[in-house]
Amino acid sequence: MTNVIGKKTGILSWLRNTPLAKAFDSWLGKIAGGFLVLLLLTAIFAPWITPFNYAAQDLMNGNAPPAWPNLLGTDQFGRDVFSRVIYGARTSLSVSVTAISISIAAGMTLGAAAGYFGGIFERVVMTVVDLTWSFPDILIALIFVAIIGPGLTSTIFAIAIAYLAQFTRLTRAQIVRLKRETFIEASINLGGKPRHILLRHLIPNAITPVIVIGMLAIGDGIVLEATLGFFGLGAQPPTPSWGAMMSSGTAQLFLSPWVIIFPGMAVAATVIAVNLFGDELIRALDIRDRIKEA
Amino acid sequence: MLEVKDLAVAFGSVAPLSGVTFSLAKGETLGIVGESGSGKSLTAMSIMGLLSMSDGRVTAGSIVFDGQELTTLAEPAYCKLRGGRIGLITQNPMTSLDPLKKIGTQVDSVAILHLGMSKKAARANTVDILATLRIPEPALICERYPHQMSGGMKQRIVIAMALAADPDLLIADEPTTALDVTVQAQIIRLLDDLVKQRDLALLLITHDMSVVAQTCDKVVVMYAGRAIEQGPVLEIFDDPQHPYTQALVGCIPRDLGDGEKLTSIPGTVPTVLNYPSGCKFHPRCARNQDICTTEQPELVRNGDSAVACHFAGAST
Amino acid sequence: MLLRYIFFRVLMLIPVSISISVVIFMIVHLLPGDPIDNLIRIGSSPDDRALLVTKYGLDQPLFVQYFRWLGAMFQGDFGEAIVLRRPVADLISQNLPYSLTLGAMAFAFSSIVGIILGTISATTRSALMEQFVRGFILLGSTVPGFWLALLMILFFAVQLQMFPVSGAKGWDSLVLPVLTIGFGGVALVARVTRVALMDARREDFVTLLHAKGLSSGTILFRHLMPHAMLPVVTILALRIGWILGGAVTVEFVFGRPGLGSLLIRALGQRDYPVVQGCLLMLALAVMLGTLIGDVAQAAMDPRIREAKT
Amino acid sequence: FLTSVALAQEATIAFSADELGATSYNPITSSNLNSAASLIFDRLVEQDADQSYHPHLATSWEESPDGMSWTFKLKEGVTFHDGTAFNAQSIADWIPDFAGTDNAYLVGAVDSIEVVDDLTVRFVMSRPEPNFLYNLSSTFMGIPGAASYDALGDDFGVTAAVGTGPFKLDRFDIGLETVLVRNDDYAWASDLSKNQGAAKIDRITFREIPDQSTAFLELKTGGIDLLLGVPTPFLKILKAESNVTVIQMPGTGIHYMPINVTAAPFDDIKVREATGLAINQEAIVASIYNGVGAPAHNFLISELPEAKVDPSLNVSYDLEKAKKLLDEAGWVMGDGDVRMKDGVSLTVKLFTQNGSEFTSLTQVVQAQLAAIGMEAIITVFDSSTIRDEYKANRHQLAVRGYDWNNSDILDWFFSGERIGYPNVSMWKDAEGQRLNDVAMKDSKNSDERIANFKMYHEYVLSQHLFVPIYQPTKNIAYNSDRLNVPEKIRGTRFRSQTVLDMTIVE
Amino acid sequence: MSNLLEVSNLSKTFSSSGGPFRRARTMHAVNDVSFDLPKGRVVGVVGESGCGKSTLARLILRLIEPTKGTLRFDGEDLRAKTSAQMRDLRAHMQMVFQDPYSAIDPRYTIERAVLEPFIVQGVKPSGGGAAQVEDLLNMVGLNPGLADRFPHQISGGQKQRVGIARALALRPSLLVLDEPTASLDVSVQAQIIGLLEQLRDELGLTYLFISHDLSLVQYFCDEILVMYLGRVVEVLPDTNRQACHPYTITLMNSTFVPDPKQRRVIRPLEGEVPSPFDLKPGCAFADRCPQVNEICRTETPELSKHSGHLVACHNPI
Ligand SMILES: Nc1ncnc2c1ncn2[C@@H]1O[C@H](COP(=O)(O)OP(=O)(O)OP(=O)(O)O)[C@@H](O)[C@H]1O
Ligand SMILES: Nc1ncnc2c1ncn2[C@@H]1O[C@H](COP(=O)(O)OP(=O)(O)OP(=O)(O)O)[C@@H](O)[C@H]1O
Ligand SMILES: [Mg+2]
Ligand SMILES: [Mg+2]
Repeated sequence: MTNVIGKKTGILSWLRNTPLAKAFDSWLGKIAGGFLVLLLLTAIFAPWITPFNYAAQDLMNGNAPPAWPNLLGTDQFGRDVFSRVIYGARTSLSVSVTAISISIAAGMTLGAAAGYFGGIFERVVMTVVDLTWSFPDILIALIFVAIIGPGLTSTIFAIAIAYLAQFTRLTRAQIVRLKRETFIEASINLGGKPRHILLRHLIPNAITPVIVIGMLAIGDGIVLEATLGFFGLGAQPPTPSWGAMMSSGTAQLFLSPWVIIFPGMAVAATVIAVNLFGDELIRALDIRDRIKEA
Repeated sequence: MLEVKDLAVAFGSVAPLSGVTFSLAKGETLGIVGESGSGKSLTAMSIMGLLSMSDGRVTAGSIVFDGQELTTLAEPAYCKLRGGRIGLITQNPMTSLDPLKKIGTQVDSVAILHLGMSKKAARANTVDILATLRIPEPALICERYPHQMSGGMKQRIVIAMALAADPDLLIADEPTTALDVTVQAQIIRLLDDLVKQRDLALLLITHDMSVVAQTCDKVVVMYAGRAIEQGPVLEIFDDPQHPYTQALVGCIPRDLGDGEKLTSIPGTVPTVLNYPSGCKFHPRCARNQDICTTEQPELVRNGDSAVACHFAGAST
Repeated sequence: MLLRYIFFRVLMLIPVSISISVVIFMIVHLLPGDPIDNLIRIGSSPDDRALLVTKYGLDQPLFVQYFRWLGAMFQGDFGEAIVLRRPVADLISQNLPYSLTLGAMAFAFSSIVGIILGTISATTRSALMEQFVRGFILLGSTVPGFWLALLMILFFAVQLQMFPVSGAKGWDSLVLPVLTIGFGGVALVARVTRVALMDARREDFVTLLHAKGLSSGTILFRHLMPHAMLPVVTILALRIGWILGGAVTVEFVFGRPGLGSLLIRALGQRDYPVVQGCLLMLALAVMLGTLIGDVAQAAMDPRIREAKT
Repeated sequence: FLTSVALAQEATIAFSADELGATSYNPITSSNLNSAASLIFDRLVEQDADQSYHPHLATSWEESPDGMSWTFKLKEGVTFHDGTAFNAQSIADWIPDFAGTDNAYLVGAVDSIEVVDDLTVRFVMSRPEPNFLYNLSSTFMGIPGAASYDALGDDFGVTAAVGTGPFKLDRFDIGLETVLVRNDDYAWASDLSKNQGAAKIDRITFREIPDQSTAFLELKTGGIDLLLGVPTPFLKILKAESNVTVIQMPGTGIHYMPINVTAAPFDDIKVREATGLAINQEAIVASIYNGVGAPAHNFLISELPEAKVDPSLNVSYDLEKAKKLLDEAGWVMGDGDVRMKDGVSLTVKLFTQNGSEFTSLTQVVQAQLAAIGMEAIITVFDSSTIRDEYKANRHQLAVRGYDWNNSDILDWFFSGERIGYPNVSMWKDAEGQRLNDVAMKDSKNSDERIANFKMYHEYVLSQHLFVPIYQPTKNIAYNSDRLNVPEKIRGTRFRSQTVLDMTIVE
Repeated sequence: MSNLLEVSNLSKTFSSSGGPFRRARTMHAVNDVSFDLPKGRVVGVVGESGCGKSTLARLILRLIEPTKGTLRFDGEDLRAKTSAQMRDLRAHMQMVFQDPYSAIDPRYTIERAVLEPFIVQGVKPSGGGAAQVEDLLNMVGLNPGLADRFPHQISGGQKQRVGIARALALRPSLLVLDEPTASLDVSVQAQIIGLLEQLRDELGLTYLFISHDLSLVQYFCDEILVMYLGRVVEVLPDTNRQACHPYTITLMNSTFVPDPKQRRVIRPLEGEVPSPFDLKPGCAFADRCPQVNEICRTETPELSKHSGHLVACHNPI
């Protein structure tokens, strides 16, 4: 009988076999994934890539249209839009990734606890979570920011709260499904303690779809961050974030459309790439059915 | 009535079915047996012309029903045939009915479509058939939804739909697999009676040799997408020619004398993706020779039966 | 059966509403800031302030304030806006129609177009068409709403001058907001319809429908669509709350009145009674949405109807 | 033809920026009134752009030499919208209604009212009030019809409003729009308008458009006919549009940066002074305001006589001096671009309120502070939260603005009685309080008042409690294909006198 | 011969949670079941789907708590054990599950799955992990080369062998087999049965063998319990014994004989196993029973000796 999986021949081949790599198989996956990798590199190496300091004002060169050396033009303070869009990637990505990570961590804990213990605890958690779920996320975020004040921290928590429900539901659904699986019963039957069951079986099996949905949610997080920024509630000036850039640009929509069009395009392109790549991941992992459970 | 010759089916580049040949006459029951994945359902789907639903197609061979070639039949004509002259009973009664529609409506639609009956007449017809199938209070049942019925009931409803337009050929694809023993007996009994009363041709697909033994006139044994042996039921059970059939007959637990053990076939059933070369059974076959690994044995006819083995008849 | 279900389902709303009212009340009192400050003007003294605080009952213990509020609510009295100085009910009834019109139009637009597009993409044999719809779905679910709104203003209102830039007068002022909300909605509905249809097509009973000799069209419209509509209805029902409250961005950009903008403004002014009133209305809409969704599901699916009673 | 004429007699005016958010057209109780209120109610006197006072419903007035009484002669034949006559009794019924309201201070010096005859009324004062005419010309002193005022109670100004103005309130949708219809009987305009009869326009819709760029685009695309409060950045393009005419009026307020004197390092007056010297008002006006408006160098608008202080006290840009002061204060340049003292870096909080104008300004201020080695961290708050921050004394610097064309604004912002809010500088000082009292209460007449306030103003300036930045202009833009608007706007703001002279282009 | 397992009056009821406006319903999944399992015997349990076979297995292994009744394993009262003691005891009583496809964690390699018993019990595998895995896989007739495969990379029959290997890892004395071949193909079923026979002979295991397939039980077991709706209705001490309970007889008549020469006219009973919710008093089989009379509808028959074995019927044949 032929060996279906290849022999272990080092890290490289292992990497090539990870689902992440498999998501790169199709051309769509390659484009979207490539874009995201590029974006990540850009965000990391922003200080070396940007031609100008993102905060440097040149008041006499305000609202300059795209031209050399301000490739994407300047905003009303004469700051270089190109440099700010690149730095904005840093803010937008890190805010969204941090927020979603917090959300996943909290959601998984809540969802796993609810699914594992069941009973009244589960009911209470799920009712509360469902309530936040059916409320528009922008409103949740706005109310949250109103409570703890503006700034990146509150934006992060607002986004985290807005998406908490999604991860809690997903995790719970997974755990509830897994609890019925024979291998859990088998493990209990072998003498597995609850800790073992939860940490070695339930959570490892539940984590993949949660991570993938988390990956997709990063896109939504970017949009929500941008929307909050548009309302002037995200990053505080002069820190550039895509949303904040567009909000300072609203008054300028007509004067200097490049100030809002380019960050907007950055958001749209990133979110589309995240979604496409997420879809490829879902396909590579074959977990569409599990995601639908929630 | 039904003549299948050298039928082959492909989904894209995978070819899970090939070289299937058999025939079936009026009033006859033909059993198709084989293990899971051996292509039994695909055969049924090909006859029903439903392969295109899952992007499959007939790549070779012919299916002639009542003198009509089906492989080239246009879709509208096929629609008339399906449910009209050929009825299908599917494997899993639990999921075979539309859960949103009442039982009555679902059965009525067949008669309305194929016999051009009015709604009222169709309902009367439905009630009639349900009564024949020994369903208590058929008129009441018509107003029920599928989830309100037990598995055995649902299977009868599915049979009722297959019968509603008074077909000539009934294809039953593992009609009892999902059911309990006592209910299985009821359903098999019912099918048996129907064949006798209505002079139907029944194509009974199953993986259970005991069911075949009790109900069929002829058997086709399938393995890995091919018909490997066929013939009258008595001959197949008494004197199986193909080593697979032999093992299959020996696999069944029955009252054996003390010390007698079940025959077991080593290895596993291949899947479409790893079909072996030559004779599909050779990796598990005791009689395996070089030729088996390279050459696909043809189905060789011998009187009423036929077998596809290079060493047919040789003893183990 | 269905009536019985609806009856129990409505009864269930009572405890939910009470817990929601507590949550809303708590949220509002977590907000920093003081509405009285918005009322004070040049020259007023601390005594004037104290007077106002007493007038609006803000000096009472929280639970007293809660029960007063709840008690009044049962009499249909949402209280008096502190900053806007008029019955909250008036404010809501002034803003709600705008939200409802916009919501209803956006809702209708996204359901109809979404279902049609979703069906096309799930059933079409033309790869081009399918890719087009998929691309549309992708765009619709990823492009930030406010950005789209700005671009539409720039193009349709400023360049082509086809529609007004802002405001809520006349049908033409509805077009761009409806398109903005609808774009996302259409994508969502189309995606759900598409997935649901493809799932429904894989169900076992579909084989049997084909075996009965039904044509593909009949199967699609009589059997698959009702199934596919189950999740679509759920999503749409949930969107009712979303559209009413989540339209803030669109209301903001298009300068439209509405429940969302009223809420945001009241939030900024710490006008507690208004914030409470708006949140309550939205919660009500959300609950109504889930109720409608559940009832519609029960009406469509006998299994649910039975399991839940 | 007829309908087109009828349509043509309508105009749509939009409020943006500082005229938003009126909750009622009740001039007595409301704390926020917009220009539409000036069309519904008339005042006794009007103030012109040159700060002079003109008769309106009063034909003449006389202040007693000791300042303890004011006698007004009233115009004859004036009627309220509900048909009742306007006379001395209307005044007597009106003033007591202020008691206990937010606006009571406007008539705080009035002791009682005497009806001398039908058209003569006397205000008996409890102390001299040199500012009385200013108060009377305020929008809040628009005169409501007493009968209707009593009858409607809380609904006055919401569901209906009765005044003597050239327009009647037709509909008021709070936060959205106000529809006014012409008062056909109107014949008692002030001499600030050429047209002494009824208005030329039948119907005016006032829309509130919070987003400035939206308002701008509405004007550009013909959605509105006139825009009050055009954001300065848009002036340039608007001027380039052939069908849009822009009118600039002198501003009535100042943008400034209060400094919290209790929060280190600003407890050191040298640091405060240095902060002031870092702000380049001229550069700000030239850049983000496109040269429109004026740099502000002290706390009052330049039109007020109290603004003409000793030039050495005015705050102007001087980078070198600022750096020197900080050096003296012990804040020396560290390794980075931020000054240090005792291991602490010169990093301060810079608060502002959301709304695009202030956030832009704040960012420039931030950049300018960076030039003297002060790192300012911006936080943008909403208007309620920021007040909490002030009251909790959590702030250091803030960028804010006020709109008030009278020197008593000094009292409002620097009185020790209002520490935290609105005295954001948190300044309490015995000498300051003394000067405040003198200016507010002891001024016998207008000249004395001016002198007192000037003294107070100069003292405030010497303490470096804030940094003046900008005096905006009030910008009005209108669609000249639709409207004719007088070239020169009379009065300090856009009010009924301008609307009376406006006509629709045929 | 001593009894390895003694079960007496074991019952389990499930109650469907009544919602706020819903009536709660109780279901007797296992109802008053008593039997002994002597060391080294193979006792079979047959019955139709839903009659409580799996529930019985879970109760015996204390994977769920009985509602009442006692359980003795090797003379010790199982129900008195704490969960820690129970965990230690699990090494001695193991189970092979009905569905091999979900019996192994999909994220575990075969090796890890087989080693799991050692890890959770905190036992060092003798001769080291790899050697132990090889031994166990060899024992169940699997190629040790499969050790680093994942479950989805092997066939159902192979999975079931892994399940057996894992159950045997800690050398249990009792093995409960819950329909171990139900989801396998006939040819593979024969392999598994063969393996079980071989293991019993080699290791001296005691089996409780659960199946719905009467002919399989008759082939494999020494003693047969027939269950109907949660109750044991007949205990056949050996496979040649003539059944007396009408239900057992029905079951036998419903089973097809795999021989075309022995065709007989099938006379199936009408009706199906009724809902186990809210059982009526009397014999649960009364509605379908050809022998039914008055008493059957009012009194529940107890197990009592009839023609040499235990039957729960008022009118045994
Ligand atoms: N849509 C499809 N695409 C690809 N392969 C398919 C498709 N449908 C069936 N097959 C393959 O065809 C082979 C035969 O399948 P078929 O359903 O006919 O088996 P069967 O004998 O009916 O098995 P069972 O007893 O499990 O029903 C299987 O190996 C299956 O993987
Ligand atoms: N955890 C549970 N909660 C509620 N009901 C249960 C539970 N487990 C089993 N049941 C019910 O108890 C009855 C007996 O179930 P059990 O699984 O023991 O049957 P079984 O004889 O093993 O059937 P099968 O042959 O289908 O495996 C069934 O009606 C089942 O629905
Ligand atoms: Mg099949
Ligand atoms: Mg079971």
